[in-house]
Amino acid sequence: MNGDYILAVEGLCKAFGGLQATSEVTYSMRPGELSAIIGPNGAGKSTFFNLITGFHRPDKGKVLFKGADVTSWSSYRIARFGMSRAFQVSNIYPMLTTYQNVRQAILVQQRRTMDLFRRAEHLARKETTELLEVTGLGEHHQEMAGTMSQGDKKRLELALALAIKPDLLLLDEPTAGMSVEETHETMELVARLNREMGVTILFTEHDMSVVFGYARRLTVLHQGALIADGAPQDVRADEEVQRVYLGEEV
Amino acid sequence: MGKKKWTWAGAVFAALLLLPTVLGEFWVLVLTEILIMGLFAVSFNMIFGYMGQLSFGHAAYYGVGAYTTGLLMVKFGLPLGPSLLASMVMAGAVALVLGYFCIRLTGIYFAILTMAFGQLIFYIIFQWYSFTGGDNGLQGIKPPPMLEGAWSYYYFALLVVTAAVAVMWVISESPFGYTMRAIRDNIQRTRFVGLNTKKYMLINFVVAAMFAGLAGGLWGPFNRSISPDLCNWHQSGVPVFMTIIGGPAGFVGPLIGSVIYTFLMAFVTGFTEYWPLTIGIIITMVVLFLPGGVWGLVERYGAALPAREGPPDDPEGGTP
Amino acid sequence: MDLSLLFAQALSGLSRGMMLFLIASGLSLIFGVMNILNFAHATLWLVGAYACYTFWFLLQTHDFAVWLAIPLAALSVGLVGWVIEVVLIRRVYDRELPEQLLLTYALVLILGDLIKITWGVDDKLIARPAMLSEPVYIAGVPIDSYFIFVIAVGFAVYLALWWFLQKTRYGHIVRAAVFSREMVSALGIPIPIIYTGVFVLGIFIAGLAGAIQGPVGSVTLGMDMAVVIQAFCVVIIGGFGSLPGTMVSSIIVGEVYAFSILFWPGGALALIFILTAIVLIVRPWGLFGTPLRA
Amino acid sequence: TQARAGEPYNLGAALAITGTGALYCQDGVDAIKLAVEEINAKGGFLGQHPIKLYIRDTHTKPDSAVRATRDLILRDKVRTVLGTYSSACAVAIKPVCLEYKVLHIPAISNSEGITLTNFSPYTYQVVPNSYMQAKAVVLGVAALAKKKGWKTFATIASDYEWGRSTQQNTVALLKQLAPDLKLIKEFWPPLGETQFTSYITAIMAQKPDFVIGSIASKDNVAWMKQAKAYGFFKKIPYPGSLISVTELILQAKTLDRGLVGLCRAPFFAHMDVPMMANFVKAFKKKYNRYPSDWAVMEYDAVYGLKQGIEKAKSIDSAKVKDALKGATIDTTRGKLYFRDIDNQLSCSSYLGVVADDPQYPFPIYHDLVEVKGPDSWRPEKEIIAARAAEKKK
Amino acid sequence: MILEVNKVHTYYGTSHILFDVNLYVDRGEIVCLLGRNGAGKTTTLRTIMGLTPCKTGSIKFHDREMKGRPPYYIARQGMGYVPDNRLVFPDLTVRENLELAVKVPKGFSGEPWSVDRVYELFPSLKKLDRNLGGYLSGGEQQMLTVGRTLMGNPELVLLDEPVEGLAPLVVKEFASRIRALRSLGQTILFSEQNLSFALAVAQRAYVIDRGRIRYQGSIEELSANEEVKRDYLMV
Ligand SMILES: Nc1ncnc2c1ncn2[C@@H]1O[C@H](COP(=O)(O)OP(=O)(O)OP(=O)(O)O)[C@@H](O)[C@H]1O
Ligand SMILES: Nc1ncnc2c1ncn2[C@@H]1O[C@H](COP(=O)(O)OP(=O)(O)OP(=O)(O)O)[C@@H](O)[C@H]1O
Ligand SMILES: [Mg+2]
Ligand SMILES: [Mg+2]
Repeated sequence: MNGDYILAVEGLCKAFGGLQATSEVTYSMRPGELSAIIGPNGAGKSTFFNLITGFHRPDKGKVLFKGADVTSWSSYRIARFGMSRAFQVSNIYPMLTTYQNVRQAILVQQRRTMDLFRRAEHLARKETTELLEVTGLGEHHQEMAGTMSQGDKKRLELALALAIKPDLLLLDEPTAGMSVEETHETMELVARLNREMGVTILFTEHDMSVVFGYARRLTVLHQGALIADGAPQDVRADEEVQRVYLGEEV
Repeated sequence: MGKKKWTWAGAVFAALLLLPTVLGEFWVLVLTEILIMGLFAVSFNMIFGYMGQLSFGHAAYYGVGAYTTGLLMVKFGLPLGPSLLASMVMAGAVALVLGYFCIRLTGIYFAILTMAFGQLIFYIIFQWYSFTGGDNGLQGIKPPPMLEGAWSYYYFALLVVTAAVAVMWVISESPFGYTMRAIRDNIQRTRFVGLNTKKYMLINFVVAAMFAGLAGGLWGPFNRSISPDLCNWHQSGVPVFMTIIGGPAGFVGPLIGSVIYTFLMAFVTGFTEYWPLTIGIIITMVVLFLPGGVWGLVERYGAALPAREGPPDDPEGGTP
Repeated sequence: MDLSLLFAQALSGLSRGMMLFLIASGLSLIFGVMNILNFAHATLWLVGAYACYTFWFLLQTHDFAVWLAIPLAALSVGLVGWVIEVVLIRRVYDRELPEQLLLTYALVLILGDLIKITWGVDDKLIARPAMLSEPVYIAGVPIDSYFIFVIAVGFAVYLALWWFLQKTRYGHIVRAAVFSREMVSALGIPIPIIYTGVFVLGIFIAGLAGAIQGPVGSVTLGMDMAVVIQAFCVVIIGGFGSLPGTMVSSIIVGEVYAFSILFWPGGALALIFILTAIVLIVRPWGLFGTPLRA
Repeated sequence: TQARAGEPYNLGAALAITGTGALYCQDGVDAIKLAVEEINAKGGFLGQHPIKLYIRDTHTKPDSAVRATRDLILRDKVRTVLGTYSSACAVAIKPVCLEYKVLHIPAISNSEGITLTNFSPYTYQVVPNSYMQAKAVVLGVAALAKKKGWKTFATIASDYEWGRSTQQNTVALLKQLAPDLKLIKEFWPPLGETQFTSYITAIMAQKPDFVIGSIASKDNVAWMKQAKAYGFFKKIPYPGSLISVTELILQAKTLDRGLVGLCRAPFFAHMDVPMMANFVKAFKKKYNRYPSDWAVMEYDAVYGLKQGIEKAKSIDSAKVKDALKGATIDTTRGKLYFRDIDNQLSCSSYLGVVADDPQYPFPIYHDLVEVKGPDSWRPEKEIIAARAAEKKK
Repeated sequence: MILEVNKVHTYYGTSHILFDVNLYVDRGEIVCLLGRNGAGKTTTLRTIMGLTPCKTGSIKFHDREMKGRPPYYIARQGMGYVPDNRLVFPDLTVRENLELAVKVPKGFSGEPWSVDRVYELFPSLKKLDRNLGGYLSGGEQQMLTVGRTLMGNPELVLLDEPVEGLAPLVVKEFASRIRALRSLGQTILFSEQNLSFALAVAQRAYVIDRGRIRYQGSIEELSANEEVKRDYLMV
């Protein structure tokens, strides 16, 4: 496939029992995009993420990432190759402090986890503190991550995804559970990452203000299949999308 | 921060150095036992406390270590030192093979698979009369003359155990150690930040088994004989018990547990024939009223504790 | 090898399997529902055997002594189970697996000594009912008639439990509770009662199995240790919490044991562990379990 | 160091108070207590060293046994350790006693390994060892086989040290004495087996002319009871399995009469020896039951020690061990002596037919055959060879 | 008054989370508990349900004291709870999840909820009838938990951020369903960060911040009170 694409997905299919969760999805992204995938609950958005990150194995189809065929790679290899994700339901280290959470991910990125004899405490201080500040978790660094409120957990989730310096970042409902202001802050950060560091970003959201406020391209999934793809205004105007997802304006 | 901790460690070590000079031979032997079992328990806690999996077959590696040293010394006349090294290697090798399967599982399944493998090792040792002596065990494992006395073997064990525990402590504080905690906490997340978790778990499993093997190796010359019971599931329960009594969360928990358990066994069995009842009640009390073990208690009330690790006070300076 | 030999081995394997099933089914039930691996299960089984001895001893002048002693023993063990649940087990529901393991292991020690204090160290022998003391012949092959009785009880327990778990809402509650006690409780279901019920039922079955074991050989201290690990293996092979799984794996283990005696006499027990390991590696959730549980 | 008069003699016993061996050991403990009482009534050893008894639990595990022994030696300062139920424990204790120069008298466990190899001059064995017992069985069985024209046999033995060594010795000795008997299959139920059905059907299918069993204790009870329910003993003779007095008493009702059994020290064989008669009377008076083999042997152990001390005129264990070397002692089983080469007491093994007896509320052995120690123990040159082989390694 | 919470203080271990919380709900009311992240909404609802018992204060349901009662007892009095973290039973099917919760509290009148009625409320669940709960999408799980609680025919439903993660269309549907429930006389107390949804369905609102109730009043007053909105809701 064309080397212009950072991610190229071809004819991806996945069925769970009788349920076709993903059917014949073909999708590609160029480096530097900031795009969103939307669709009703159960449309298959998370499944799509699961398929490209190696969490599920597709029944059919191919996933190319940075030119390599990663379809059958295990998830850790894909992550290491530069694709990172934040989960819909926050997926953090609940029994470690927020600081240790982030440091762990950074140590992985620095390939220092095989080090048996140096004190972790002395490593990656600067990077960790920086990332905590950037994601607005600075004041929580000492807290046990599991006892933070939902919104803070989501932010930590994002920090973990960022820590490994991905080329492609997949965010599954990154602002769910956040207040309006926090949502805004978080999305600003995401936009900045995209703008300043050139990270390619793909996210899902049900909050339309977020979707239309930040995504520069919009793709709609419905019952596992792509039904629309294009600039936000065009997609918003699409009748089918109106019918299955948006309803009239909320 | 770490200052207090070092003071404490120093004090304990000094006590361990001096204590035997005032104790009778029996208690020196008990102390030696505490050291060896403590090493065994700490190695167990590398899997349990830091990787979050309950190994119920840890005695297998202890037993393999004990038999390696025993057989090498008795049948091949190898000196103690190289035999101990061989114990670590042998236990590690066995763990590499068995661990390959075990680390694919978690929770109760991990516990039972490790137990099943442990029982297999037990049966092999138990049945292989021509080589291991079967359930008669192996006798005549004598330390070199220099270490034959209770006191000298104690100091030898102290040296070996301290070194081994120190190494494990360093590992537990290293990025690798924290990776283990991360795996315990959320294995999926760890995979998604790009770690081959199986590889790490296997390495940890093998390292833990090696130290268990070392503990086993120390046991034979201490006890003068070994038997297959050393790797039976009852024996696998011992480090579990020690760790939970002592507290799995802290590094020293299993050591405290070893002190308590060994002392209890030496003491309670001396004064009542109903020691199972007594020990059973004590365990029950600990589980019910002392969650987190003794170390948990210390953490809650004690001042001896290092503060939970946070970011450095000066993020810029300090680190090389 | 001649056919009647194989048949005789198969029958003896079946009887062995049924004995295992009776022990393992309660274990599996309690684990499946409460997520508690009860180390003391076999010890309570042993209590059942001793209780059976006591009742039999009191009634021994009557022909029906054993017949009455068995249910009485099972009930009294159920009662013991109730006390244990209320006093101990209930306090550790939301603890971690190892702590629960350790508590039930402590129970093994405590009960073991209590048995010794109550019944002493000597073996107890229960005379079998006259009608079950002679062998019967099936297709010319002898089988201990007592084991026909054991096999019958095994199947009866299986059917009763199956009905209970499948045909009552209970079964679902119990499966939901494994995932989140809190949520089940918030739906208005009284968890403590359910748990007590399940535990007592499981222990009752253990007591029944023990009582039935009583007349088989002698009742002695330490008998429990020989079976507890085998029972674990059975439960694992079948899949935790799966009743049909437990049944099938009991029979498999019984038969494997019976036939390995012919071909690899020293390795019968080792084979069971090998089997367990293979199942765990290939299908960790057991032959009949569901992967979500794993 | 010469002991002062009036200094107590600390006597230790490492036995299985809990677990599998508790049944046999209970009797042993009771007999030891009785002997101690009797001796103390006369002022103790040498009339001036009252005995203080310390009892520790081995948990039937070698490791615990070692700890118990060290505990006895180091804290309780015992001069003699009476022992153990399990042979593995005896073997583990032996070097510890040697190291601290303490006498060791294993009076229940009887693996030959205790005295055969790794010899310790401090260990004295008062039980007919596994070789002697096997020899006794073989002598009996060979005679029977000849009489009845038996050709084939199978063995069933518990899969642990004692069962294995007994089975091996039996098979080897049978081969010497009756070379045309053919072993068709061996069965090895694990220790603690509760259900023997599969073994029973498998043996019956082999149709051997007779079966030799080496199963002990509760496993033996379970095995015999189940085999009986299969009609096993009616079809297949089962000569010479271990049926001690404990089993005779416990299974009084169910035991098949006519079975040929083996035991180690049945009191009823020696009621003509005054010491035995007195012992049985005293035991019965104190505990209201008859003494088992285990009680008899532990009792003899204490009295053997007493005579050693008297001969040495000292309670110093190093001296007592020298005094006991080759010594002849009075026991409940008559005058017996320790063989020089391995400190094995020249005690007998007993074979007989289980039968009711009006004198006792349980069956005893009739047609009792006493196979004397010197007729059954391993020839000295074999022992020398075994020890030489051991050295070579 | 169906629910009356008085001077409640709640702790997690040693950390004090709720301070002197007072609130009430009248029969047939839809009340909203607003507050930003970590304000204590979840804790308040859990305290009412008895899942995180309060240390001091009183919680009266139908004038009966619920403090110190176990959750199942409170549920049986007619209270239902939908947690924010879903807790769908993973190895039961959708239908089994629903059927499990069937319960008719004492003194309940009217048409009880059934599986079919829940499917009417959330049509997308219908086709998942026999799927295992563990495999549902995030939004589907959310719908299932709400349905499951309704199956117990509670008089008072506690909803913790019920529309989080639901598609806009579904949110709208859901809002209209809640209004429909209100017309049936259902009493609801729900927590929310999203003001627009609250405005669409609630009649009355409390605003909580750092474990203290900072404001209460009708929803119209709230929407007009820029100061409260700015200080506590950051809108
Ligand atoms: N492992 C699985 N096994 C079976 N079914 C599954 C599995 N994972 C997802 N599904 C089903 O696949 C469909 C798509 O789920 P997915 O999680 O991708 O939806 P989504 O678009 O992310 O929805 P939401 O916006 O609600 O999160 C759903 O109907 C879900 O029930
Ligand atoms: N188990 C716990 N242990 C300790 N503190 C906790 C625990 N759970 C929550 N907290 C703390 O209690 C406070 C209130 O949390 P709560 O979950 O009630 O907030 P919330 O308003 O529901 O927030 P969100 O909108 O993010 O769900 C937070 O500061 C949180 O960190
Ligand atoms: Mg999703
Ligand atoms: Mg909340």
